[in-house]
Formats: sequence, C-alpha cells, structure tokens
Amino acid sequence: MFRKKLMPLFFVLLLILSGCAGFKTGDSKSADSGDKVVIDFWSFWGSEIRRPVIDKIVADFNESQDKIEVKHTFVPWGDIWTKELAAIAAKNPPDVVINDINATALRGQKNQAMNLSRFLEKDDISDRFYEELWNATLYEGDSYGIPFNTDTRILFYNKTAFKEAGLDPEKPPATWEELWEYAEKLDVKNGDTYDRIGFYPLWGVNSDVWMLNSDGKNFFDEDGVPIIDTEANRETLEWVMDWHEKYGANTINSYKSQIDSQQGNPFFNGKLAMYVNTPTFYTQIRDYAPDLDFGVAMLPEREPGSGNTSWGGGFVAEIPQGSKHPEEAWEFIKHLTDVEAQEYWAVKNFDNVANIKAAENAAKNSEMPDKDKVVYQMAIDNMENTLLTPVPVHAPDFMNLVNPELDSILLGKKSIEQGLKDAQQSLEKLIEKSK
Amino acid sequence: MEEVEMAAKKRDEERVASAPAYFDNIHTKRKLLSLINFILLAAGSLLILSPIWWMISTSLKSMAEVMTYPPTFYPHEWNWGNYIKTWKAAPFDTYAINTITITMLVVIGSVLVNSFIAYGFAKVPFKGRGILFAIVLSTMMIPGFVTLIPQYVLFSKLQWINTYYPLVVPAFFGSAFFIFLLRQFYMTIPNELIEAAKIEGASHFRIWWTIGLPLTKPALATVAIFSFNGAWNDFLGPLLYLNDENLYTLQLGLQVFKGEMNTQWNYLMAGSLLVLLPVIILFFFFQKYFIQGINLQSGGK
Amino acid sequence: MRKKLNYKRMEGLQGYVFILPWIVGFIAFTAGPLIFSFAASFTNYNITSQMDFIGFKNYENLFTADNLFWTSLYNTLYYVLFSIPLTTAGAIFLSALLNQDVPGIRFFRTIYYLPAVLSGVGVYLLWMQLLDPGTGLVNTALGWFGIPGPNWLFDPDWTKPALIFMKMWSVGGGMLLYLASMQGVSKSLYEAAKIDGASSWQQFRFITIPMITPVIFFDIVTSLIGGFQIFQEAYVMSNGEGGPVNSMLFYNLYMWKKAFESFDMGYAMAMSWILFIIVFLITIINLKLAPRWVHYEGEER
Amino acid sequence: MSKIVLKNVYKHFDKKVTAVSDFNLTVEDGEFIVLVGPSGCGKSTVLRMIAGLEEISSGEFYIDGKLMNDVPPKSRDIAMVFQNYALYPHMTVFDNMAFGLKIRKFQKDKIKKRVEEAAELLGLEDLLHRKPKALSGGQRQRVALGRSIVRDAKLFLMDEPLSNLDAKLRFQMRAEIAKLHQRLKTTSIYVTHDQTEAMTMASRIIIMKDGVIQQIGTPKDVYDNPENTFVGGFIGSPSMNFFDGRIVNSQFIADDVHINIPEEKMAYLREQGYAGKELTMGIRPEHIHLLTGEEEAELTNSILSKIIVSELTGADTLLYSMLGTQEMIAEVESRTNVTAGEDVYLTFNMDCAHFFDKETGVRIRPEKSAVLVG
Repeated sequence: MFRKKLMPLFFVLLLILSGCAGFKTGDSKSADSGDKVVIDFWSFWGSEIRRPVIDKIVADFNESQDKIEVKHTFVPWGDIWTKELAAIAAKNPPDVVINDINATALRGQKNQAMNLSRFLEKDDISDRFYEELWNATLYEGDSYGIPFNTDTRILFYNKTAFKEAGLDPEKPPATWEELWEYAEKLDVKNGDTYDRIGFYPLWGVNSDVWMLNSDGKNFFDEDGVPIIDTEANRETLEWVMDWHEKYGANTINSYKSQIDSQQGNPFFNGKLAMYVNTPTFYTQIRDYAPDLDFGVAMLPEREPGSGNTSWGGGFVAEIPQGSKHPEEAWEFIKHLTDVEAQEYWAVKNFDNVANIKAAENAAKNSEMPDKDKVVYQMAIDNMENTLLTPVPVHAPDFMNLVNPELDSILLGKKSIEQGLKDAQQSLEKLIEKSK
Repeated sequence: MEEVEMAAKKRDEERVASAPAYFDNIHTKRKLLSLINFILLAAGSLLILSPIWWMISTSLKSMAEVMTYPPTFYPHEWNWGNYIKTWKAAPFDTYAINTITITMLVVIGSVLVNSFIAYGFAKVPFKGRGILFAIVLSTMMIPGFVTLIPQYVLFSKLQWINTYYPLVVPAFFGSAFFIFLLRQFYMTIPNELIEAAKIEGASHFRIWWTIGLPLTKPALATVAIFSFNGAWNDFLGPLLYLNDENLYTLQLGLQVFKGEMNTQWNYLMAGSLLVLLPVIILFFFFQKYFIQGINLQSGGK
Repeated sequence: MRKKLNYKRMEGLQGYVFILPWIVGFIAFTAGPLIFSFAASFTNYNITSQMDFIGFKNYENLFTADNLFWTSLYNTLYYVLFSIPLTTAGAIFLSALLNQDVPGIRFFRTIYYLPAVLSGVGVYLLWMQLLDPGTGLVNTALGWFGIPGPNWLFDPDWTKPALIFMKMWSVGGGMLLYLASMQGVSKSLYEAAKIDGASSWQQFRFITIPMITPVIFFDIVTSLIGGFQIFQEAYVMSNGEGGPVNSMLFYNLYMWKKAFESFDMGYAMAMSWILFIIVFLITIINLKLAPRWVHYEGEER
Repeated sequence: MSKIVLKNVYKHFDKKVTAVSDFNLTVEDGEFIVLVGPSGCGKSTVLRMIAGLEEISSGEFYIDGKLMNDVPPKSRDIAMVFQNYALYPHMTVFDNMAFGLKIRKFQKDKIKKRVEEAAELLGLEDLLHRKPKALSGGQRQRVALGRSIVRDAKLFLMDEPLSNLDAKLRFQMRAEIAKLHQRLKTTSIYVTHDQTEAMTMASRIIIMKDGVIQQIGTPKDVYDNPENTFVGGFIGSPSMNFFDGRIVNSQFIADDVHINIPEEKMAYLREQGYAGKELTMGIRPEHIHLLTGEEEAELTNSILSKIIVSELTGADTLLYSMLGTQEMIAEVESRTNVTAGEDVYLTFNMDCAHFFDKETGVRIRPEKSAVLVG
C-alpha cells in the first residue's frame, strides 16, 4: 500500500517543486537590476543586535549612489571562511568578505585575497587606521584587506569587592606583584572552596598573552625567527604556575569550563573579582549584571617599566581573488571603513572599530551612556599598548606545536625550561621545513 | 521476544532458583522480567533526558540567568516568550518550508533509489559485483573534507550553486551507507523467495517492486528516518551551496544566535528544540513500521 | 564472433541496470573529486595559488617529519578501539530491551532515539557544560555515589574517554538498526528454543544474535569508518585546537587544520589517502572475517 | 505433452568444483522422476539447472525438443516447489497462489477460478485470506504445491518438499503428491534424500553420488538389481549387508565363514575370472532367514551366530549379529522370539545375493558386456 501512495506523491512533489526558487539554475548575480552592478557581501553578523546595524550601513551605501547595489548575506561564523575558500576555488566568490585580520597576510600569500595596492595607489586610506592593524594586513608591503574592527585585552575589576577587601576601588593593580597582592586580599575561602576568587590569569586569555605582556615580544621576531625560549617567557610561566598552585587544578578547571563555554561567568555575581577580557565584554556586564560596580584598567606590567602590552585582533574587509567587480567592491569597502559607518557601528554595537577617528568620535558620542564611554575610552587608550600576532606565513600552524608544550607545563608534565626548549626546537624545525 | 539483558536475567534466575515454586509460574516470571525491564528503561531514560532537560531549562531562561554562576538547574523565571522571539529572530517560516522541501525530496530519493541499487548488489548476480561493491564501500572511507573543494567546483561548473540541486540530486544516485544497509537486509531474504518468483515468471524489477520493497519495510523505514535526519540536520551542504538567504535552511538559521564573541544560549536552545520537534514526532509515529516487521522465515520452516 | 546473450548474461545486464544510478552518480559526482584529490596528494596544492608536482614528498614528510601525524593517528585509533565495541554492544543491549512488550515502549524508543537526532555544534557545547568538572551534571551525579569525577576535558588522560562517554549517550542511531533487524527474526525460532528449554539469555545469545549478525556486521563496518573520521565533537570541544596536550587532535581534525588553516591542501589530501588505506585494509579484514560469523538467511547453502 | 532430455550435462562451480558430470536423462511425458542421493550429490543442482536457476556449464537440455539452455526460467514454463516452500510472507495464500498468474497477465476472474480450483483440490478453501505465518507446516506445504498447480506448467519440479514436515505429515503428503500426479499427469522431477520417498513415488529413480548418476531405473529395478555397492546400500531400509571375502572352490569365504555359491552365479563369476579373488558380497536383510532346527542347519547354507540386538519394528524383527568380524542385519518374521545374547542359525538365500567387484564396487553381472550405468 505504501508503494501505491509513494509514487503519485513523488510526482506531485516534483511538479510543485519545479516552480520552487531553489530549483532555478543560473548565476544569481546575472540578475542585475537595471544598470546597477550587484556585489555580494558576506558577513557573519546575523544576530538581532548586529544584523540591523550592518544592514543599515549597507542600505546607506546603496542609497548614497546609483551604480552599485550591495547584497548582504549572513553566513554563519567560522564556517563563512570554508565557504569563501570553496567559492574562491570555484572562481565564483563573493565580492567582499569579512575575515580574520591575523591571517590576512597568509591569504595574500596564498592568493586568496586580492592585492589592494592598485586601489590604494589612487585612494590611500591607510592613515584611517591604527598602525598595528594596518601592518597586519600587509604581505610583502602590499595590503590584502582593510581593517574593520578590532579588540584588545583589558582588566575588569569588581569595585565592591575591592572595597570589601579594603582596597582602593580607584586604584587597580599596576604590576604583576600588585595583582597577586590584591588577589590574596580579594580571595574569600570557605573551607576547601572559594566564595570569591581574586584573580586567575588564564581565564579569558591564554598564557601567550601574558608572555606578550611580559616583554612586548611575540613568539617570532621581525625576521620570522622563533624566540619562544626566553628569560621573560620562563618568568611568565613561573608566575602563571604560582597562580595555578595557589588555586589548584580543580577550582581552576571548574571555573574555566564555565567561562569557556560562554555560559555563566563568575565575574558577574562577584565570585571572581578581577578578569581580563575584551572591552566588548562590557556589553555582557551591562546586559546580564547591570548592578555590578566595576572598573577597567590596562593590563598590569610585569615590573615597573616593562610596559602594559596587551593583545588584540580584529577583522578586515577583503576582496576575494576572482571577484567579478573589484572596483565596486572597493567603493563599498571604503564606505564600510569610513568614519560615518564605523562610528555608527561602534556606537550601536559597542565595538572597537579600526578607524581611529571613528573610534574617538564614538567615545564622545552622545548616544553612549557614561559608563559605556569610560570603558570605550579605556579601549581606545589601550590601543597603543596593543599588539597583534599575525599568523606567520611560513608557519601558519605553529600553535599546534606550541600549545601542547604549554599544556604540558601547566599540567606539570614538563618543567618550564624543558617545555620552552622543546617548543623552541620544534618551531625551528617547522620553519626549517617550510623554507 | 523474550531476550532480556544479562544482569536482570541473572538476578531473575537466582531468584527463581532460590524462590519457592511460586516463581516457576511462567506468568509471574514474565511479569517480573517485564517489570525489571521497565525499571531499567526508565532509569536509562533519566540518563538520556538529563542533558535534554538542560536544553529545555536553558531555553526558558533569560540570558541574565543563563550567565549566572554557578548554573541553575531550572529557570527561576519561565520565559515562554523565548520561543516566539526565537522564531521571529530570523525568517524561520521560510527556512522551515525550505528545509521540508529539501528533506522530502532527499527521503524519497534515498528510499527508492538505494533500495533499487541494493537489490542489485544483493540479489542479482553479475560480473564484477564484488569489486563494485567494494568501491561503494570505499567511497565512505574518504574523508569528506578533501572532496569538499573539488565537489564544490564541480557543482559550480554545473551552475548549481545557490540551488537545491547539490543537496537533493545526489540523493537520487544512492549513498554508500544506505546501499550497504539495505543490502544487508536483502541478504537476509531467502534466495528461494527470489527464485520462486523468477520461476513464476517475474523479472528482477518486478521482484524488487513486489517482493523486495515490502519485505524490507523495516529497513526502508530506517533509511527514511536516517535520511530525514541527515537532510534535516545537514549543515555543511546548505552552508556551502546556498548563497541566497531566502533559500536558507533551519540549521543555517539557528546560527544567527551564535556570534564570534557570545552566544544567545536561550534562543539557540529554544531554536534547536523547535527544529528537533518535527523529527521526534515523525519518529514517534513512524515506529510502527519497525514493530510490524515481517517475518522472513514465516514463509518456510 | 559476437557472443550470444544467454539469459545469465541478460540477468547480469539487469544487475547493471539496478546499480546504474549509483554508477552514474559515482562517475558524475564522486569519481572526479576523488581522482583530483589523489592527484593533488602528490602536489603542494594550496587551493588558490599553487599546484606543483612534488612526488612523494607529502607522504614522506608525514611518516618521517611530522610528530603530530602520529599523535593524531594514535588518538584516532584509541577512540576507535574503545568506542566501537562499547557503542555496538550498547546499541544491541538497548535494542534488546526496547524490543519487548513494556508499557510505554513507544515513548521509551523515542526517548532513546532523541540523542541521535540532536546533532551539531549546540549539543557539543551543551556537553562541555555537562562535563564541567565542578558544577557539571556528570560529576555532580558521580558525586552522589561518592565518586570524585575526573577533570574530563582538561585532563589529557580523560578527554578521549569523555568523547567516548558522550558517544555512548547517542547509541540510539544504532539501536534503530538493530530494532529493525530484530523484527525479521522469526517468532517460531524462539518458540522452538523455548520448547528446548533455552533461557532468555540463551535465546538472546543463540537466536537473536546470530540472526542479526548481518546488521551487526554493517554497524561495525560503518562505525569503524565513521569512528576514524571523528571530527566535529573534537573541533568544537577543543575550540578547534585539539585539546590539552593535543589529546583531542584526531586525524581528521589535524587534516582539517592542515587544509583550511594552513591551506596545505596537498598535504591534507595525502593524509586522507593514508587514512583511506588504513580504513580500507581494516574493512577488507572485516569482510574476510565476516563469513565466519555473519549469518545470511538468504545465502546459498 | 512434455518430454525432457538432458544430454552430457556438466556443472562446474568456479571452474574448480564439478558438481554434476555427464548427466544424461530422458524423461517421457507424464513420468514422475525422483532424483535421490545423499546431500551434496548434485541432485539439487540438476533440478536447479532444469529450472534455469543455475547455468548449465556444458551439455544440452531440451524440453519437447527445444533447446532450453539459454531460456530464462520464466519462459521455460515450469513450476517449482522449494524445500522451505518460499512463500511470500507479505502476501495472503490467495495472492501467493495467484502471483504467477498475475505476472502472466491472466484475467482476474480466470485467476480466481484457477486458484479456487487448486485450493479445493488441496483443501485450502478456508485459508485463502490468511498469510503464511498463520499457517501450519502442512498447510504451507499445500500452498506451495497449490502455487505450482495453478500455473498448469509443463514441468513440475520439487526440491525436497517434504523434508521440513514431521514423519506423519510426510507420509500423508507423500500420498497426496502421488495422487495429485496421477490426476494431473504433469511430468515431474522430484528431488529427495529419502530413499523411501523415492521408492514409493517414482516412476523412475535416479540415484546420484558425487555428481555422477549411479543408476536409473524403476524402483523395483534398482532395488532388485543395484548397479553397484553404493546403490545397493543406499536403496532399501535397513540397508543391504556387505561382506568382504574371497571365492574359493565355489564357496564365499568371509573370515572363517564359508558360504556355498549357487552354480549359475559361480559360472559367471568364474568366467569373469573372480575365482580365488577378493570381492564383496551383498545381501539384503530380508534374504537372511532364521532357522529353527539343528538338522535343518546342517542341511542348508547356514551359520551359527550370536544375536547382539533384536529389534521389533512391527511387521518384522531386525536381528543384529556378526559374520566373523563384519556386521550383519537380518530381517525376520516378527513372531520369532529371539532375544539378545541367543545363538541362532541363519541361512542366506544365495539366489538373491549380489557380488560386487571389490575395487570398483560394480556389480558382477552374468554377461560381461554392460560395464556401468545406462
């Protein structure tokens, strides 16, 4: 009986579907409306907060002129780049894609992103952006993506807890030593467990950020030579290990899994007094713990004078290799990274933008509440401390080799000396191999 | 059928051995086994359901409560409105229709075509059958990533990007997993049945249609459910091949709740549960096809 | 001289007609990408800018200069070795329980099938919470029995067991297969066994198990193939990094990183062919061993 | 009208195993041929080749003079009953029986008429709407028969159709099949490993071993004149006694026992050079008689032996004893009160004894001309 039912059903379905939109072949882009050139723009901004903002920026651009029509498509976070890569390989890519800033040079080297020099020769817009960001887009002197937004790492601290512990809420810790002292005072122990933890450095960031902070140096020098086995890094890891011993693996892992899973954060209800994260973490405090009295500060220095170096990243707008309308795409990118769009983005999303002027305007924007302004200003101020760690083009997967060594050290399976030495060696081997 | 898992069985046996003749009574014994079985299943259900309870509970919390540390076991405030908000956060109506369209076609294709192919591999002798079947199996062994790019390029050349063809058409050419599965089921059909039909004058096509299909109904139901599941939950396919948001599917739609920095857990869980619901309902009612299975041996001994 | 088409040859032709959809699909959609990926494994292909022939260098590097290759292979073998027997036995056991006449059996079946339907990133993130060493449900539950739960995803010794544990949760998919196949077992066989005085366990062991061996075989072969390709759970649960001390760096995850993070596609393709050979050999061994224990009712005597 | 001929038919599997070799047979219209032999002797393979389920490796197969080698089963106009009946489990009895007719596009009312006729013939009228699983073994067997009958095929093939039935049902169905054949007169080929079925049903029996025909003949023929020790041993129950011995002076000497050979038998044995040689003597149990008096024993060709087991089968009694070191069974009247342990005199009816070549097992015949097999 089910065979008798199935066949007719099948044909009826086919009939209906032949008229369905999903079964019309042909290049969707060929359906250009009138004289306008339609360009495809892919981003991963689909949430109810971000989507309206980017849509507005796109709409503004579409209205501002009558030659180009931007079609914005949301593609899920993370997977967007797999899709982009496939589309580039098929020579049918979109015209503008938002991508990770740290791998821009790598994509330039691999010929995935278009060399933007020919546009920049006509309109040099490089001075719009923070220098560190702009440099990250360069491969052999040419830019392959235009910075859109960025981030940095700052210290959030609970002022109420500070007061309870007898600390001055307007005087956040300035050095690693102070951080430790403060944490000692902020800790509230209840038997074997903690009611409040003062601070733990590896929640929110990894140990590489602290190694960067310790001496302002990345794992590679300017010439791409690995410099991981250094005195500063050894000291940093010793310091991290001190924290590790202080709280013990059980407590640390339990909190960490909660923080990593992006569900629940002990900082919100005062169970954690100090926490390092991006300035945009503020939006979560604002939304989920509106009563929390907190302050923001730069990352402490390892020792006075060693610098408050922080770590950042961000996203660029790039034109994939093979785009059919690079000129029009460039026009749109210019709009996307110009002051007006950037300021709008910054204010509406409370996000750090790459455009310096837009960022500064945003910090003063009347739409921003005072508390927002304080954090935002801190983010801007921290930009000069902020370093990026672009993916080295000759060893893009070096973290695969470094991470396990760092893990082993933290798990006590290797000594700090041994771990760093091994990391250094395997990086040297990797560089050697790829040359 | 009376087979019961070991532990319960052993316990039962011990009891029977030591107990008075009362337990020798077949009905009592059967009832006892059934009770043990029920208790085991119920206990197991709790294990299975607890993660799902977590989803449900999260889906009803406010984001502020989701972010509370330590996490709460049940919502303090039941935000039923989350479900409506979730559905409205993106054009989920359209996504649902799209997903149903794709899924229906994939299921029909999978059930019909794989059964057809599997019959050939199981019941029609031909030269090179073994080698071809080995090739079928080996296509399962190549990791999908490495063919992802060339396959995309291929579909792009066919002008199939941004259509449902790459998602639907391959289902009409068989999948190794289903071919293998159905072949295993066909192998349990006695050859005598096929031979009898041959002698009665039926062609292989007729035998497949009148004997093969009805006799493998439980397996076809399995294929239907698996392929439904696969198409319904497919993420990578729609992600790669659909460029127009009007063509997006539910799984792609769910991704709007996940951003680069934070995730709207309550909506994501509500959305996941909503997307899950039709599958569960379908399964619940489709089960009868397993239960009314066909006794292949009943024609014989 | 043209050979006369006798009816056996005609039957053979019919066989090709049956598998024609697969052949067409294979040639149209699979063969090209496969050949391409094989060829590319001998090049430095990076998808976008280069594809130069470099002979066996990729393969050579894999075996001689890449520790992570061996790490990922070890991790994958570990996972396969433990997860396959556990999930297979679990699924058979579960389907035996679910194949009984117990009140509410349809609900139970649906419940146990639930995890198999729930797929995707959301579930893995959910499990990260459940496996939270401090406040997670798993360790909380273990605590009730006085068992101190391990650090699961933070302890390199426990990451893989955690994934296997998670896999056990969703044995419902396999359960479905076994349930379908158990319907084909004749009641009269059980009746005969009962008359012979077989206990429930003996009936299960000597009737049910042999009669469903074709599906057990299917399950083992396909889960082996699937097990070697474990990816998404590790990718999500280790934030794409491979977990503490690379303990979750499975073969496919490493391959993915090579292909889509370092864009060393040629290398990834070489890796995929090595995996293919490993899985292929294991499958061949499986197929060779099959006649010793797989019982096909439809087989020639 | 259908006459079938198989000429020099061979069947090889995988080019290595030869399942059937040099099979020659002519079946006249209306005959009921039974292929009998131990399992693995190739009898089912022969049947399957006739049905078209197996390819004929070499040789020719004709139905009514038409070469059928390359004709597909559906066009051979045959019907077949399978050992496990091969009923379609998802179809009712009616549909099972109607299946072949439907495929041959018979009109609906005609199908109905034929099925009902067959059902009546087999007493299945009340079961037509049932499915096979709701039938008893005997009923299923009838449906399988019915399915073949409705087709009104030229040739009727049966592959051990009774082997799954219990003894009583088997007996009953055996008679029914025989009756059916008498009524329908369809040429039939029947495969069994049970020699009793073969003896009772066949118009001619074909005994096979290791893919080779051992003997073809009427039941009486093969019983009385087995072509070789295999046939002699296979046909008949209890089976024929065989004794190894030698011929000395018109006497067959096995161990210490001397038995006189009748002169006419001795004549051709001598003629063919068996005098003084080792050979095998075969004698059926019913040709060994029990003697009562000692005097009688001295007069006739008799031996004294100790009974090991005495078995009453109903009409007869089986006496197990030893001839020297070789086992011997005698089938005697049931009324004799011989018990185990008793010493009795047994005599051989040597006119009914057969002599077989010790090397080849072939029966030594009066004329030297025929060597083996027809």
